[in-house]
Amino acid sequence: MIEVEGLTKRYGAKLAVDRLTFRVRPGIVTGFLGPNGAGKSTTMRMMLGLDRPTAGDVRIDGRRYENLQDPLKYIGALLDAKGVHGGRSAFHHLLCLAQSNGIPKSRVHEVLHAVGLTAVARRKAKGFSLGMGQRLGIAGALLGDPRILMFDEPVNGLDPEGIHWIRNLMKSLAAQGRTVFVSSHLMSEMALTADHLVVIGQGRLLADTSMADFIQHNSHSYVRIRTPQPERLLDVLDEAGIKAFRAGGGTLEVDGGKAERIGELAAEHRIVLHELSPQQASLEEAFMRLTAGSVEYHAQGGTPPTGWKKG
Amino acid sequence: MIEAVGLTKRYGAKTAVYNLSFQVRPGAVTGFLGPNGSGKSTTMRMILGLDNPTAGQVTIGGHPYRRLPNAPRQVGALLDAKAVHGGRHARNHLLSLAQLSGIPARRVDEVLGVVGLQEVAKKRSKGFSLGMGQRLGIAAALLGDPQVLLFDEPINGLDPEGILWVRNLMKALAAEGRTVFVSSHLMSEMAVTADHLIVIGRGQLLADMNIRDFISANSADFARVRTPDSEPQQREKLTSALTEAGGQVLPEQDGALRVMGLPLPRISDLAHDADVRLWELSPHQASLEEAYMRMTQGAVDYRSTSDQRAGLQQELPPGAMPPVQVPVPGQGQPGWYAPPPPQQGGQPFAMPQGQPAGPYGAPAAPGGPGEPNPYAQAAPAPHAAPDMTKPEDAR
Amino acid sequence: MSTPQPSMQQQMQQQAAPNWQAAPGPSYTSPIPIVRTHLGHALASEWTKIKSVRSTMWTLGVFLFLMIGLGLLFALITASTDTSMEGESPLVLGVFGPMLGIVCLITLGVLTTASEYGTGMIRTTLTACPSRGRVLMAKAIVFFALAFTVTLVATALVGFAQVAILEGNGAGDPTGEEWLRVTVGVSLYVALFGLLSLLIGSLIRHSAGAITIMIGLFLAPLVIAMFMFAEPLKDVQQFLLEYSIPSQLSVFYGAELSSSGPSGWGPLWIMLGMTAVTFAGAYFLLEKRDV
Amino acid sequence: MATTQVVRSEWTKIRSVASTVWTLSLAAVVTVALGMLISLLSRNEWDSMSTRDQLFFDPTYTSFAGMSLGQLAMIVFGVLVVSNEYSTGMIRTSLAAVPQRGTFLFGKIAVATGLAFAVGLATSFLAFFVGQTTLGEHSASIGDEGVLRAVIGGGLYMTLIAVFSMAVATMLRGPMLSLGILMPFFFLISGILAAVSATEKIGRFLPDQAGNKIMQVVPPVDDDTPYGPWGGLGIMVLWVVAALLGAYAVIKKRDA
Repeated sequence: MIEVEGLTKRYGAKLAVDRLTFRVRPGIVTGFLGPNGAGKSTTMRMMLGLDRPTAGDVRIDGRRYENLQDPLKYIGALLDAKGVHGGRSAFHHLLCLAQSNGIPKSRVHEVLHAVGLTAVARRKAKGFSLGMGQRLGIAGALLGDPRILMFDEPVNGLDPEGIHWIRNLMKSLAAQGRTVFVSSHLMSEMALTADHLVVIGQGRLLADTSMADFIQHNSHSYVRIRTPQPERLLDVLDEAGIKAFRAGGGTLEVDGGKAERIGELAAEHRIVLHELSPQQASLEEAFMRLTAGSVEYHAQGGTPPTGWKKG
Repeated sequence: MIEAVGLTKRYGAKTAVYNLSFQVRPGAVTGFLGPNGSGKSTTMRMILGLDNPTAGQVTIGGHPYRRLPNAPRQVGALLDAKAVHGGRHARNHLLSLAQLSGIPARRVDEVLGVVGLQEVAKKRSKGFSLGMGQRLGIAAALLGDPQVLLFDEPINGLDPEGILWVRNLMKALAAEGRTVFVSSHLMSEMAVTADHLIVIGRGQLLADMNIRDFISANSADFARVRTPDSEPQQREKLTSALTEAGGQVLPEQDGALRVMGLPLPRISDLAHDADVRLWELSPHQASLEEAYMRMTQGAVDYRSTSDQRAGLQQELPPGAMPPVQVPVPGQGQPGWYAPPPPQQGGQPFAMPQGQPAGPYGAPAAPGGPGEPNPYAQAAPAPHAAPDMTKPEDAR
Repeated sequence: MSTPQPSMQQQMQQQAAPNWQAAPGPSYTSPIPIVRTHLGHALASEWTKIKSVRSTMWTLGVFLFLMIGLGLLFALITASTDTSMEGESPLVLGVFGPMLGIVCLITLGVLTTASEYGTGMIRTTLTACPSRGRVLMAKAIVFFALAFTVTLVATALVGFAQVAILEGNGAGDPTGEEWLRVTVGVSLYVALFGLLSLLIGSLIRHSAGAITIMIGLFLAPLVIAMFMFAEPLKDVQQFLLEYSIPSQLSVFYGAELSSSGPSGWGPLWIMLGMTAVTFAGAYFLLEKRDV
Repeated sequence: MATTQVVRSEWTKIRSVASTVWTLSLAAVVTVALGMLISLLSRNEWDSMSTRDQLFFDPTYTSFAGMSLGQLAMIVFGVLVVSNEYSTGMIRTSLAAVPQRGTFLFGKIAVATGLAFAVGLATSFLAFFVGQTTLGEHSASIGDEGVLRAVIGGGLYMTLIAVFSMAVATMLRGPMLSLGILMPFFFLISGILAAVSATEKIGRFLPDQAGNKIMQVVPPVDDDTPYGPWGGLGIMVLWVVAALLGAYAVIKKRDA
């Protein structure tokens, strides 16, 4: 359990994190979303005691990070895949982390095996690809078999097999009753992994809800219907007070999530349905709507090559 | 147009790329997929003349890269976002590249505007986040207004807004008749961006086909069917009716049924005949990720395994949880693959209303809703039985 | 596939470049003609590169500080201790500046090429200019010109200062030949040595490694020679001492170790030969190797 | 308990990077070799030396002449031990593992200091014996008065230089900046201050000048230094302690 209480961080005049309050609960995967510059990394660093909050407090299982004895046994974090001395081998990197927290050496071999880096354990981290560096970072997070895990952009640089692996890893860690806190920019990944979402924008909390609620509240959902008898169905729906629209390709669309009701009506009136599918917008769409106002580095304009013309 | 013929690259005893032949055509976004270590980056580097092929050749518009008269005006590439001297300003970095190919300095400011970096143009790129570095790399690729573009993992580190922008940018560039060649590990992104796919594994060509053909050929589509929750006997009745008719039926975690091997109208008719009311009947196309995972099995380096946690057992801190041996799903069973939750299946991204659209508009995703029901096609292969130890169930 | 949207941006685009969105043909062609690039473009690019990194300012700043600082320091010490110069040229006191300062030029030279490998920038550069020899040539010219100019300014300043400070110490008036040697001669020599470092950087592709090699080249002959006590090695020792870089450098200041070693403008030709051979090697390898 | 863990971890860190071996062996080799060289020169030039110089000749100090260059490698060692953590981003991983920053900093410095002392002491003894052998008839013996103090002092001097560099690097973080400040400080500024008579008296209180004193057995001609060998080392220790306090304050306060 991570408890964040009124967390604030100010860099000079800029307020990077503004009175954040939320909890990350055990047993589920909690996603941490926000546009670039929203303060996600700063928040995660404050959780790990790397940055000092200007105000507010973070508690890890009720204690401050710096008061944890052997913190790797409580919380494992993947912050920055390249937080490794390039001249050191993967094995020694993990060994020095393990020793600092009194974790036996055999555990190092184990996590190396778990992330699939045994074959390159003695190679210098300098030569690692982004994906291998990421695996090394994940190995570091798993080292103390902690009850809380924190991952910042874990799938960065991983190949599909690796993405698939980390997704299942996070879910199973949560299923074992651990607290899993993940930040990612990949909405499609998040949709597959997270159960709960914490969304921030410009340092402020925008949402702290379950995944399903988040999508429902921030997007438009409808039911798509395909039937050989569209006229009859339209009449039936109209009678029942349900507004239906003709969409392209011979389909009908009904706003809202009323699939059950439509199914019952169709059965009652003996109308054949070839499709009755509730459509929900993606997490990406929901996220975009929520954070539209808090994006930095807006790409804009086309690329008309006007700069070529002299004068 | 990029054309590789018999491309081979050996590093000592290791063959990184073997006898690779393909064409990347203009006017479409071509995705370049393969596991880590499959030779994607090597191929990209050979296309750009950075590495010399051991055998075979690769040409752009008929010429090897290094013979192009002014290469950056014809080919733009994003190879590695951090391939920048960290001590140099973003603008100076681009300026030095522009000068190299006789591009006026005004174009530099223009591309900085395009990628949204004009505010940090005078900052050292050392302090850039991965996403900003990626934008800088994209700016460099666009600098020469080239007709061929190569992107290696373009969305690494970008935030959702940036991902959407890059996606639309690539589609728009292709729509203008340019050749766009993109490698990525993110299948969900590729599925909504690419029109054509080239897949390699262990340095050899595995597939070179249209994205929809690829998915159809390598996975099974299915239908999700839900009966009234209050009457479980309806579900039983429908299950037996569908099974009798030759369909494969599997339960979903929320009580719905997953039906394979039967087209939607047939399911509807069978339900009607069995007097079963339907609450949902929706088509689902398998994801690109699933198709990809099936194809590239056995061509993967650095395979992860489950975490045994035995090394910790002798010294558990007091009060710590005893290690629970819950198997990590999918591990040790390469064929297992979790299908995506229903709401994601084939769901295209719709442009949010009221938000400024990307500069290139939002073209419809391939395989979008306007397409004919994909489920109507007969499933080519029986779907592997989903593992029931799915974490959702475990909860 | 792109659905036209009546947005402001698109309208503007269409005004700016009519065929931007049209693209009826199968292949896109940029509306702007493609110019043929030449060495001039590469020179402009390399000049932008070298002046836009802090390490250039640092190394050249320290270089100037050492050149001028040490030159003045020794002149001042000599002046304040009332040592008589006994008619010798005051310019000889400048020899210590380039001895230490050359380390800065080694660093800058190596960084000009090797840092591109360290950061991965080299891939961007060689993608933008596949004529690799041109890139190397441009780097060499820009670096050499910069190093030569800076050294020339420093040596000239130090020379004038020394002559002025040591007027009262019985120093001789340097001849035109002497002036030429300690300014242009030293500058050419030192800049060539920096250029050699640049080429070694391109060959080794690793900053620290290349700097170590160059400093080794600079110091090792002297150090090795000092350990050659055995009589049969006397000739080797003599050779190493006379042809080591510091001794060659002192030749320009008229401070030769012995009469048998290089003299006059000799060191310059030696350095020129070494640099030319290394340039050929670096050029060949750059064209041939994978990046 | 936690401290021993940190020390073990830091020991793994320090022995698993190549720069440790490089810098320390360079320090030893340069110190010994240069000391031998200067000793050799002194012996050869003995006859041309003035009587006064012969009278005040300090064989022990002469064999330590290489330390003026060898200490630069020690500085590099000290700087890299600390600043590598910052330049690679490893510091975040390390501080997440050991959030008690004081323990972390002093654990790291203690391990590096121990190593530097072992290498420094060995170097000092080696330089002394090699130098004395080279000096031949003009050499000193380890049993002479003050010589053992000077030799052990040489080891202490090198160690303190390394610790000072570590502390400065903790405050400045970047390896280039730290080296860019420390190198000229020890190599140029201190030399220049000592060479110019007006600033000579200030120069004496710089850490290296003061610490140097411990290696002298025969005081130089008309020596008017206001402190003795141990006094000089004490001044150097004060510098080091001040730098360490600064480093502690910085690491406590600043964000990682």
